[in-house]
Amino acid sequence: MTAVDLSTSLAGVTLPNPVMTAAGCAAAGRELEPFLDVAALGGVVTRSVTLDPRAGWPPPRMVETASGVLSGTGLQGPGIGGFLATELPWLVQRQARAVVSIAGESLAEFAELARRVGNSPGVTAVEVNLGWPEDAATGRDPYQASKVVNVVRRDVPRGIPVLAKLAPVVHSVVDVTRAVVKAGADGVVLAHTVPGMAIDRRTLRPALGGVTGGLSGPAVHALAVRCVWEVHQALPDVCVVGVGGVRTGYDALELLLAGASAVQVGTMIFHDPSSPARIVAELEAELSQRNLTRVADVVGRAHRPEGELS
Amino acid sequence: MTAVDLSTSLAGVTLPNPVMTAAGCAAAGRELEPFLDVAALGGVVTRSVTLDPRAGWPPPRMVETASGVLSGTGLQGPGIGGFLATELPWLVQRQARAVVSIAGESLAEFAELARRVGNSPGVTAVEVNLGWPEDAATGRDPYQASKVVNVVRRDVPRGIPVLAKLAPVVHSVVDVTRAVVKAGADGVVLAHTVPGMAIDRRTLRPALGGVTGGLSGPAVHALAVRCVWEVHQALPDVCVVGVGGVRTGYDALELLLAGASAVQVGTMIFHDPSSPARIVAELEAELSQRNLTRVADVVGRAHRPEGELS
Amino acid sequence: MTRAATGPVQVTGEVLGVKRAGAFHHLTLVAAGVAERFRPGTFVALTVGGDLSQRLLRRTFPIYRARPTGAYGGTVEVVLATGDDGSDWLSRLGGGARLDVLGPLGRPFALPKEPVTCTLVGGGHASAPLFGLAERLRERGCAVHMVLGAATETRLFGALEARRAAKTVIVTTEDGSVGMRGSVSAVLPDLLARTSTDVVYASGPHGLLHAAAEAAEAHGAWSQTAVETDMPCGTGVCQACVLPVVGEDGVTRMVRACTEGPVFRGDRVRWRDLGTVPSGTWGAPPPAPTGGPAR
Amino acid sequence: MTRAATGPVQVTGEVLGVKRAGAFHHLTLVAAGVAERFRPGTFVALTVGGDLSQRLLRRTFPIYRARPTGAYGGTVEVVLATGDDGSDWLSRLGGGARLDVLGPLGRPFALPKEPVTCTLVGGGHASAPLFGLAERLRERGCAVHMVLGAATETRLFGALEARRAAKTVIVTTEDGSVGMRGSVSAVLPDLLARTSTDVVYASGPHGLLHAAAEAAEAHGAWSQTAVETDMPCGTGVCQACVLPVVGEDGVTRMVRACTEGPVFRGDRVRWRDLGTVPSGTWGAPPPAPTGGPAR
Ligand SMILES: Cc1cc2nc3c(=O)[nH]c(=O)nc-3n(C[C@H](O)[C@H](O)[C@H](O)COP(=O)(O)OP(=O)(O)OC[C@H]3O[C@@H](n4cnc5c(N)ncnc54)[C@H](O)[C@@H]3O)c2cc1C
Ligand SMILES: Cc1cc2nc3c(=O)[nH]c(=O)nc-3n(C[C@H](O)[C@H](O)[C@H](O)COP(=O)(O)OP(=O)(O)OC[C@H]3O[C@@H](n4cnc5c(N)ncnc54)[C@H](O)[C@@H]3O)c2cc1C
Ligand SMILES: Cc1cc2nc3c(=O)[nH]c(=O)nc-3n(C[C@H](O)[C@H](O)[C@H](O)COP(=O)(O)O)c2cc1C
Ligand SMILES: Cc1cc2nc3c(=O)[nH]c(=O)nc-3n(C[C@H](O)[C@H](O)[C@H](O)COP(=O)(O)O)c2cc1C
Ligand code: FES
Ligand code: FES
Repeated sequence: MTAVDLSTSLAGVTLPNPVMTAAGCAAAGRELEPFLDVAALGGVVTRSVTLDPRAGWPPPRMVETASGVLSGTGLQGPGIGGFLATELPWLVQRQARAVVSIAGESLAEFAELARRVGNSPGVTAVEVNLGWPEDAATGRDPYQASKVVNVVRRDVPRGIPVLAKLAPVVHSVVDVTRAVVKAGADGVVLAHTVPGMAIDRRTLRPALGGVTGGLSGPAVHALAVRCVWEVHQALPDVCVVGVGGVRTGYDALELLLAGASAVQVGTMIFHDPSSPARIVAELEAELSQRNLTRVADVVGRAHRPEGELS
Repeated sequence: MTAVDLSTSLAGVTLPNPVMTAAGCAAAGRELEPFLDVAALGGVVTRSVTLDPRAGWPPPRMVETASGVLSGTGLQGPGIGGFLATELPWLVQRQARAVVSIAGESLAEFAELARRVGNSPGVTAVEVNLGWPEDAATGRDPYQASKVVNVVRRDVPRGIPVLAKLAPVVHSVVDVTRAVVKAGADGVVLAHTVPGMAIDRRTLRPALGGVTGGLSGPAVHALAVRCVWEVHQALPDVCVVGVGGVRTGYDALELLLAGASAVQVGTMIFHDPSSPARIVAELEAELSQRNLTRVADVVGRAHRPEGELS
Repeated sequence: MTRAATGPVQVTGEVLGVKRAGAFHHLTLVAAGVAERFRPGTFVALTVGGDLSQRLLRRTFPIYRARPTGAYGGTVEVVLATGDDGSDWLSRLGGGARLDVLGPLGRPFALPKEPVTCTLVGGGHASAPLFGLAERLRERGCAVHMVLGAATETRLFGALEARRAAKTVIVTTEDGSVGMRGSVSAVLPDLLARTSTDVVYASGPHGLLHAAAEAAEAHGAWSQTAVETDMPCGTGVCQACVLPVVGEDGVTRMVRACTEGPVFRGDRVRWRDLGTVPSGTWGAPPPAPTGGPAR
Repeated sequence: MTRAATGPVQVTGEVLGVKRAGAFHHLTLVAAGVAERFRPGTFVALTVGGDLSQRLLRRTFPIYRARPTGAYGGTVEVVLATGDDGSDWLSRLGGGARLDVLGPLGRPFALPKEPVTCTLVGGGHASAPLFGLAERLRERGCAVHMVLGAATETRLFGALEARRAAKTVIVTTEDGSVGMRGSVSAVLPDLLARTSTDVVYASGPHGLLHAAAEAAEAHGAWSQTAVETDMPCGTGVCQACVLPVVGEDGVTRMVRACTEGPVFRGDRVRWRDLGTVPSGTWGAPPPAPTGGPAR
């Protein structure tokens, strides 16, 4: 087996490997402790932290769909205070690379979240959740999205990348990326869940407490690959993190080949809490068996004509 | 078992049941003859007919995804001349309700297609494929979409409904629906495939000959339910046909409950060529076991408060 | 992968066999390490559908029996109801089939330190975890009484075994097909009084748990309730299994059934408000659901 | 559901057994009605993954043997290669497993009316359909010769059976592990000349089919080639299995391997242009792929 250098650059920050957990799918990392070593992952993205504590939507919050789930949790969480007091320090103490996802309801909230997260020690990157709230359409509209990124970037120290996480269901994910990068984003995370809905067999009413929800899991993987491909095609210098339906090492490789520098694993953690660690190992094997020695060499490789090596 | 009246109204035309085949997934119906009786379905939607014969994209044209397929055929077909000479007459002779899907590359092409289809005997409805071509974004942009519908409606005789088939990946499927209805559409078909992509394990290049393709099948069912729900919520008087991932009678019922008057079965025909007929029977059973006696009573029912009966 | 000597493990389990038990199925799995860590009230989360499954969520089942050693190594046993596609798939497995097992998960029933009198209340196949509990209680010198309820005889689980496990056994069925006609709530107040019960343990549908908690409260006993609810992940990461529970500070929080539960003090759960976020809950109200996925 | 006495049927098949055959697996199914309709070169399309499968596309296999009657009713046999998740799943099935079967599908090998001399060329497990063909040819008084090629011995299928089926049998392997070292194309011209072959039948990878068609052409024989290609539906509705084939009118069309094939006249297939839409094809060129799904 060929030895493989799994390290990758996340907008200038080096990660030991490109596999992270996805926002909202690993709580703040601690629950995975019995099943994997959080420090051995590329990074741990926290659930999206809000300014105030939130109780979230009423249940049901998740329904199973074909090769996916439909969910709407309403961002339940302890708020930034609780997060900084207990959750972040645990990640830092465990030597995980903490990527803090933030979700505000106004520009002022985003700014305050950015300031408080940015001032906390041990933060590897900040991810701005622009897929929420849907009604503000921040993740869909280039103008709204760039305003949010602008205030966040202002308050996060240089050296800590700010990543904008975008909705996949837009006219042009390229246009939104262009706008947020101009506003200061160091990279984009593609993509959030796809708005969907299910109806309960018994009540014949919406199955989720929040009526509609987000579709995620292997079902939507091809959509994530396409978003990454389009952005890398148009903006090859922008750092892209791919997320959506990663289940195996090959799924992760596919996103890298399409142009992602790192990938995130979300829904599959519900299926298999050790999957992020398994995917690191499988990715290494996928590269090794193809005699590919560096993750850096495969990023965007599917855009090159067949046979061309670098 | 309660007796069930499965008949439904497709923008004023009565269908014996609400289950049709989806465009491009049943060729022009004839191939299904060994497996089901086309006349026993609500309708047969033809593959999208173009003005000139088309050879389609180079293969590979389809890859398997989790609970779905990603495909791009490039509208291979005999053109309107061949279609009217052999394919439509076969459907008419078999007493199927033929819904003719048309795809033009310009307004003039759409107008000519509409005129020639509209003048042919035995056409139950015309479906306007606005999910193609993607680059013209006709199915996404309210203005473009309404211009196409306008020219088609002009040339199709009254009494033959014109249905506009829209892309699901838009800012607001409601806005596009509003625009096409204003332009004369008698109903909308929600929705087309979701743009996606896959990379081949061997070549590490795009797996499809057409690079990106459309994702369909049970994987995207929740997305179709959501599109139907949103449009019925905002525009309860508009006739909606639901399509996306229908695999069972309950999936069909879900779309009806969300607000569809009829449903289409696409990808599942590849899995099981008799599935449209099976789904008719399963839908009947789903209604009967809930003591629901008429399809007409369940259309949009999920919008009513729980317990409310009509 | 096991990282801690306590807490759950993730292992490949092998099916020893599936037997019918009335309307239910009784599944025995060889699963190294799970039985050793078992305490009554904990559960396992099993993958369903096989190698090419489209079903991503595990199915969770309270552990019925756990045997750390045996001819085949440590085994765990669970009881399945049919009706869900994943559980149905499990019920059709043959010996030798393999699945991924997580367990034991969740907080167990709290056990009394003194040899007190306990009444165990089970509904349908959810009575399964009560038998291991009865054993541990008897080991501690507790007196054990049992009430088993179900809609009808075939949906009763463990009535025979209960005779060995408990001093008093009362069976109720809603249709009167066996035991007393009616629900467990009709017999509980009298039983608790007659036996001078100190702790009520309950496992079953929400209505039964609520009734058991109220009967305990009225009688002045503690109650421990194992809450049945959908658990998409079982490990605490998805936040989908929440219910409103009142904390020591009197504040209601939406807590996870899988990690803070499945066993809760019966007087802490806001039974009437299940399925809602009651106003006044910590962090409530969120902005009203808008029809968009919110996270 | 069966609607026509000829043409394919859709039935629930039951696995009788799966046996190893070198690197391959040999699957026998009870499938009412399929064997009766079988003609050599036709294929079956099988569902994979079981009740909760995420794999929607059937896997298609040319029929190896078909027995209209037998102890268990009509059976069909196919040969599976591993490497694809669906075929792997099939290869692990035990007796009694059920799956949905469509078949026989596709156009069979055209059979000569006269008792001519035929050479059958197979590559790997794709030689499977040639044995039933050999039988029918012999019934018609044809002389049958056979060439079987593979990368290595374990990937050769039916070499033993070939001795019963054919007068001459030549085996080639690329690594020389058995038979002659090299590919079938090295031995074909000589064999066709030596046997005065009138018709060449071939089944295998595209390279082999191309070589067989060219050798036939050079020798002045007809050729019939069974094209191996992904067939998502197998029934002609999806248009994904197309290849460029020249019609009687000299015009190239993109035709479906599943319904117009899988057997084509070897001189009609544009072997060098497989995977493309050659310019000049009826209806070509479409607008260049734009990066958007087009339909
Ligand atoms: C403490 C406890 C006690 C329980 N007792 C038992 C028991 O002894 N035996 C038993 O069979 N079951 C028991 N359950 C329920 C079990 O965990 C599953 O929820 C149950 O098997 C699902 O089937 P259901 O018949 O309850 O129907 P539902 O829960 O209504 O399931 C129907 C549908 O819900 C969805 N679904 C199923 N499971 C989940 C899930 N985990 N997350 C999200 N969606 C899901 C599926 O789409 C399924 O089709 C218990 C659970 C707990 C935690
Ligand atoms: C005339 C003919 C002869 C053939 N000979 C045999 C035979 O005897 N035995 C045999 O095992 N196979 C045979 N095949 C191939 C067989 O039909 C399947 O294509 C094959 O089993 C798929 O596995 P593969 O190893 O060829 O890999 P590939 O075809 O490369 O399959 C790898 C991937 O392709 C995808 N895939 C697989 N099947 C399909 C499909 N039908 N449509 C779209 N995507 C798909 C899956 O995602 C899979 O993971 C033959 C086909 C035909 C029509
Ligand atoms: C239950 C659940 C909760 C989520 N919570 C968040 C969140 O808090 N913030 C966020 O940006 N994305 C959230 N997501 C989206 C995921 O991070 C990810 O973008 C999406 O699920 C697609 O990846 P996957 O298919 O690997 O799950 C959530 C997804 C799920 C399923
Ligand atoms: C192979 C294939 C070809 C298709 N061709 C067309 C087409 O010609 N015109 C069209 O409007 N939609 C076409 N569609 C889209 C389907 O009609 C349908 O909208 C979509 O597949 C979702 O439904 P499903 O999940 O039931 O397949 C095609 C889909 C597939 C998979
Ligand atoms: S089941 Fe996922 S948090 Fe409880
Ligand atoms: S396999 Fe679908 S048309 Fe041939």
